Amino acid sequence: AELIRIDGSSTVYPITEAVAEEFQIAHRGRIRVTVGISGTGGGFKKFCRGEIDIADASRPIRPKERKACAENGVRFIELPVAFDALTVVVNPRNDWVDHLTVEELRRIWEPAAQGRILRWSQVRPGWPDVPLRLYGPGSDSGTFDYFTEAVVGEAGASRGDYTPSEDDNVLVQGVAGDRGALGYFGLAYYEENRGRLRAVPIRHGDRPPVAPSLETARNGTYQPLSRPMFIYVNAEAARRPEVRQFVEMYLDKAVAPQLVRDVGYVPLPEQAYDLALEHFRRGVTGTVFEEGSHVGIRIEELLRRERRD
Amino acid sequence: MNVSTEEAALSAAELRRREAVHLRRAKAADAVMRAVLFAAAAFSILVTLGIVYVLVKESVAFFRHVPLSDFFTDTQWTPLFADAHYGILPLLAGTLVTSAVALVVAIPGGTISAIYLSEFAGARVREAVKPVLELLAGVPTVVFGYFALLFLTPLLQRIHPNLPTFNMLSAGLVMGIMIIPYVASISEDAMRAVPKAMREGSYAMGATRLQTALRVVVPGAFSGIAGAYILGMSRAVGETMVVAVAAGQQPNFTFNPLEGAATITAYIVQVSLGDVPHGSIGYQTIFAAGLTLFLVTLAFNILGYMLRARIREVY
Amino acid sequence: MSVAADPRAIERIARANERRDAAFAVLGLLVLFVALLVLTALFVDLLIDGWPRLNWEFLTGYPSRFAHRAGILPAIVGTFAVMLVTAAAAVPVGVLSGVYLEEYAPRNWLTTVIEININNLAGVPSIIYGLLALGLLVHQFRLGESILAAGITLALLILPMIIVATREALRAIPSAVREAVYALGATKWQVMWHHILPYSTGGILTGVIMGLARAIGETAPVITIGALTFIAFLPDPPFKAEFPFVSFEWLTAPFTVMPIQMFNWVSRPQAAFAVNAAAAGVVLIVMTLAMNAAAIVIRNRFRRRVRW
Amino acid sequence: MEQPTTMPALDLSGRAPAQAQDDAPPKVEVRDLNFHYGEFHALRGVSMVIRERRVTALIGASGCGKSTFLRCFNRMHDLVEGARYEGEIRLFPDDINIIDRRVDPITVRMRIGMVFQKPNPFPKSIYENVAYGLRIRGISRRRVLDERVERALRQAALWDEVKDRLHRSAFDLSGGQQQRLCIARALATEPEMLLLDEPTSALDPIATASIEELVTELRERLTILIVTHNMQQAARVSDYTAFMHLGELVEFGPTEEIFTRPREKRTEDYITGRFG
Amino acid sequence: MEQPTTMPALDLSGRAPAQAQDDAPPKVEVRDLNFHYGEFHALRGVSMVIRERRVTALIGASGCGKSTFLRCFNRMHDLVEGARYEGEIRLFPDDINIIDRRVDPITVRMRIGMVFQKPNPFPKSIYENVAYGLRIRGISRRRVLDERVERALRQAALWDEVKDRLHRSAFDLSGGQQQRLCIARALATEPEMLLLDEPTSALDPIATASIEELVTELRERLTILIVTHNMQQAARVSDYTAFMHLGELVEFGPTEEIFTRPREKRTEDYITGRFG
Ligand SMILES: Nc1ncnc2c1ncn2[C@@H]1O[C@H](COP(=O)(O)OP(=O)(O)OP(=O)(O)O)[C@@H](O)[C@H]1O
Ligand SMILES: Nc1ncnc2c1ncn2[C@@H]1O[C@H](COP(=O)(O)OP(=O)(O)OP(=O)(O)O)[C@@H](O)[C@H]1O
Ligand SMILES: [Mg+2]
Ligand SMILES: [Mg+2]
Ligand SMILES: O=P([O-])([O-])[O-]
Repeated sequence: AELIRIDGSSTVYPITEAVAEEFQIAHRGRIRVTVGISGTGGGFKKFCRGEIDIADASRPIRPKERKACAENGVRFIELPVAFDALTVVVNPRNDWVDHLTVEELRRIWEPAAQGRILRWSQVRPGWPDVPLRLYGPGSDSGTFDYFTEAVVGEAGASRGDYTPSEDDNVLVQGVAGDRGALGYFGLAYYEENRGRLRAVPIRHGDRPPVAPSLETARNGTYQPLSRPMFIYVNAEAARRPEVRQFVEMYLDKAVAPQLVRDVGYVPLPEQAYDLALEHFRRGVTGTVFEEGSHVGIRIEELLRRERRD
Repeated sequence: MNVSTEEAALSAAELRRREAVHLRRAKAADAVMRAVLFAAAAFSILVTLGIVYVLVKESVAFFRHVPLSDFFTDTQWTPLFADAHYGILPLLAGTLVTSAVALVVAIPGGTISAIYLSEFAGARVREAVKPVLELLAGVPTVVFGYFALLFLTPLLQRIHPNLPTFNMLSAGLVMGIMIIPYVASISEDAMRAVPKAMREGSYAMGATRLQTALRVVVPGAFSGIAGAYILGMSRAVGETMVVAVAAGQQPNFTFNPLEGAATITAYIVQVSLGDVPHGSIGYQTIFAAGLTLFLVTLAFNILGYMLRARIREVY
Repeated sequence: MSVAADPRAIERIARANERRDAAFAVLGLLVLFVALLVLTALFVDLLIDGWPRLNWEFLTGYPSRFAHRAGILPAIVGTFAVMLVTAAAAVPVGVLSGVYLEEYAPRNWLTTVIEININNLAGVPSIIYGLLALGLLVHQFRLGESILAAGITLALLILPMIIVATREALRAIPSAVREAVYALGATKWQVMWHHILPYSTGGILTGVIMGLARAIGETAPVITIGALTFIAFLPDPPFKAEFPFVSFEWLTAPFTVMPIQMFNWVSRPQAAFAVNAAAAGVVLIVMTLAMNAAAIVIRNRFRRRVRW
Repeated sequence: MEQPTTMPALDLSGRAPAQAQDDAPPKVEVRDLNFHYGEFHALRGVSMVIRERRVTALIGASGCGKSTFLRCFNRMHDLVEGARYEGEIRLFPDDINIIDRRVDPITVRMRIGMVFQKPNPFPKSIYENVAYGLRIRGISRRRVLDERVERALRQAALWDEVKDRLHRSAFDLSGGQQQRLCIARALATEPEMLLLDEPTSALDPIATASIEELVTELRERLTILIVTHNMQQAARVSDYTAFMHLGELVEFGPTEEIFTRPREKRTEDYITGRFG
Repeated sequence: MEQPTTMPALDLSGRAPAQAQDDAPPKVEVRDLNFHYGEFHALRGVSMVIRERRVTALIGASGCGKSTFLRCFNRMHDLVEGARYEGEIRLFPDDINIIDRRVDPITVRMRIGMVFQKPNPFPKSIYENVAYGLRIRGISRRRVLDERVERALRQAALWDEVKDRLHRSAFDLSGGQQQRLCIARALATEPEMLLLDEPTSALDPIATASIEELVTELRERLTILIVTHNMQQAARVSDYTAFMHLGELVEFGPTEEIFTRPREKRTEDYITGRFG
């Protein structure tokens, strides 16, 4: 039987798993799909060595990774597949936080805060003198990269004295049991644990604070923490009929939005699916992401940008 | 003596000849097996060399960046973050505290269980309980981790309301219970191997089961029991999933079991669950941490070996 | 006669000793009870949580985005396949090493170093075996993320346990038996093969079982070599209808195992997957139970055959 | 080479034979004792009286139940699954039935010492082996222990050989030395009665002689029940002899009578079978 | 009770004493044998000749090195760390030095059988215990095995007791039965020479007598070296006797001479020390 190999982000994994499930049902097991979880970076490493056909990614490919791909002659098609809203949460017994500004988040999480910002009273005058304990994803995840870039301004720039975990349910548990806690992770984990956590509305610039939700993520008002997620398809593999069929299903606007919603993420606007499918059919390779910040870009805009290998 | 027909058919010379052929074959088999056995034993040395090679190779690169003095004196461990510190002490402290809590549970618990099973319980109870205990050893450690986090910690929080969600006490206790079967099962095997005649000697003196167990059986089985303890210790020091889930993963230089802290293993698994680019300093840290862990367990074992040699001498 | 003369004094001492004896019996029961209680609590907790999913569809199903549809067949098959490789690799090497070290190796500083080394190897955290496997097996030897690589990794992990258990079992055999065999003119290997190994099979099996029981629930090293999680098919069967009837393709097949599947479900946001994780935990424990039961039957048979 | 066909008759002169009408009070009275190992009926209706401060020897062919009988006296069979006692073994002066379930075996064993057929020292030092019984009786004063250990070792004719290595392992001793150590161990607690199960079968003649001498000496203070298959030993050291066969007590009486004018044919066959 | 002070003199009549000038060829010649357990010098310059088809007895106090000496003959000490041989033990007719490193201990052990002080049966069936030596010599035909097992068990005077339970565990036998089983096991392979280390110390007199008879019988076919501390046994069964003391061979000669007119004071002391 033919085999499609997919690996990469744990965040994107549930979507790919859902598509793979439907795909195998549709093909009655004649085509085999394997999906691994190596993290976005790990996925790209294998992808650029040509070991897998598709890489799941919760952030865009990096210049270094592009270089690795180029060295091995791997060309790729970059396709956005869904949105996620990074959610900042506190304990329900926390009665003083009404919202947080991006600036306050930066003061909490920036490297300079390490060992210094240890109490809520240091974040905003008037807040109680309660110890501030932080929970977040480990430094190797796409989520971490995106959050630090959006909040601190540089991917990976974070303080180190918090509880990092690759298992977000562990973070949920930590925040739920600690009155002074603050944490961040994907929206789905908040949605499933509404009773035990409180999501903090985020104020970006002068706009009023926005609470995370499927709606605010899709309509682009939840900024700067809503992020796109991608799959990267090996251009060579895309010629194989089974890979082609698989990706087409992934971008089928009749199927995909429901699958994405099933697993707790935000589907793209319909128009975006069409655009993406068109790119794929035309075999447009390369990324639209140059160096610098990509925070807060609308998806349609992304899809129209110039691409580079 | 009547010589049978069967035997007569085989002349003495023929028998001797057959024996000689057979002996030659047996010796050849012996020589071959000696080589095979040596190869097998050498293989386990190869494994160690492999581990040392992998660990040292990356650690050397690590220590080119990070001076040894920082590694052993800095009290912060944040190698993957912007303000990078490379002090192993917080991880080491976390490892030692969780292990100590675990051993405080596992060594008495395991020894008492073993003594009970081998000297007190009837054969039927022993045959029923031992497999169940061994089963405890087969439960995936992830399960124990969530058990500590979701069951034991809330329980402890009722007694001690200020206990944080992630704390070393809860992780250590569960780890201890998890290790009991290892200690108990191996110790019990060792105790069972003590000859019955020795027990009889003790009982005939009017000793009770407890006295026989403590004064004759345990000393007689000491090398096996010490082996069980060392295995238990190594398990405690090397246990990964329980501490990763329940003890918290924030490096925290403390010896207070009521606080949360990361252990060396928790750090390694946390990093390898994510993905660190090959060749980066972050990648090297897990090997440097791994090497430290390796050396800690090595130190325990050498200590245990010396202890055993010393105690044997007393007899 | 001083102390022991008076039967009443003796009785007093005996009573006091026996009180301690009884107190210890209570303590022993208590400790066992607590350990068993924890196991029971754990198991019952899992059982209650996982009960809704414990049905035939779950056992024979494939992964799915819908928790109520997801099954663990590939994980069960993967676990069996990996255990097969693990046992096939670890048992012979472990037992033979144990025999060499206990019965053949000369007692000198080198053996002392080796002994400490083996004990130490038994204590090397599983995650480090994962790193070893990643560095050597997956990359250097190019085994990839296969059943073979995982099986060998776990084999390395339990190898020292088997060696240590083998040595303990051999040590328990009275030297009088060895002498008796040697005196009849047996070669060393005949002594081992006809006597020492058969008589120590029970002890060796205990070690093997404990090792496999540990390997079956091991998560960390399999994660580091990158076991896949979505596998909606089974590896090729080892037997075929056409020549040469056996196939080793399954060794290189992608796979998943129970603890990985569990871990994957546990870290899902949806609570329904936690039910699946619990159900998988129950299946895993039952599998271990069955393994233990089978092994205990074998072990007891050996013990009954060999008495001292 | 022909088998010697005659052997000197046993010399029973020089002994102080127990009178047919012995004035020693009974120490133990065995009444219709039956013993089973599971299905196997190992002792069949044994009855006899063991007199205080006398040496009683048990003789009989291998497998006849001598060891089994001896082990009833300190309830050693309690440790064997499926062992079953019936009947009475009354211990005087307090007149308790040793094998009664309600009687505490620990107390019985503290009062009645035992030395086994095969030497079974503990994996401890020579000193600690001998001190063991004292320690479990709660004696831990160094001076007392030292003194009692020395005395016991001297009594067991082992002191001179081991006094310089008291703290070395007991396993370093030869088989004979180990057995004497076990005897010393039993003597250290000064029991009322001593059970000896072929205690000299691993000893050379000199050690045997000194043990026999010791038995004779101990006879002044305690009651001894000794299993032996050395007829001469039985003749030399015992006041009474019991001859067992296939689990039954065939004949029991003063040693002199048993050896010179046995009443039972089987006894005579056994004794003379050895020598003629 | 007084210790018996006189014992009958040994009766050496009815024996076929080996002549002072024995015409039997030497089977083994021991030349200046020294043996060390690590630091401990256990055998000191022992020299003697063991003649073919004769029974040679080793006597001496416990711990004097009898077992150690015996074990040199089949290189049993090879299994002990730190054991060191010096000197020669020449085995005839082929005149090889048994303790030469270049001589294969396996071959030596196949030719020279041994029975140990403590019975050490294998945890196998009675049948398999006896058949084992044959099996490792490549004999596996059922008929041959059956016959040889039976013969060996008969020779060891055990056949009647075990013939109905040949396939039951050897551990179900009593101590004495176990020892006889070990003798049968050694006999089954029909060795040229047999080493017996106090083979009867766990046996009752009847079994002992039958073993002694067997030794006398075997003497017609093979050479026997027997350790015993039963002087009468030595007198009854042996042609030559060696008396050892503290690792040295004090005196060696025809049994009759050793027992009736020992040349050495120490020998006399030892022998008479036993009897008066
Ligand atoms: N644990 C046991 N289970 C079953 N049968 C046993 C057990 N121990 C001994 N026997 C049997 O009981 C009988 C008596 O054994 P016992 O050891 O008392 O004999 P003994 O007279 O002391 O012989 P020996 O002189 O050889 O020591 C023997 O037939 C023996 O096989
Ligand atoms: N493995 C050993 N290591 C060190 N010393 C030993 C060892 N085996 C025996 N010895 C010592 O060697 C000496 C001779 O022992 P051996 O067993 O030959 O005595 P024996 O004459 O057979 O005594 P017995 O009649 O008690 O069996 C003894 O002093 C003993 O303590
Ligand atoms: Mg007996
Ligand atoms: Mg000896
Ligand atoms: O697995 P990640 O999406 O966090 O890289």
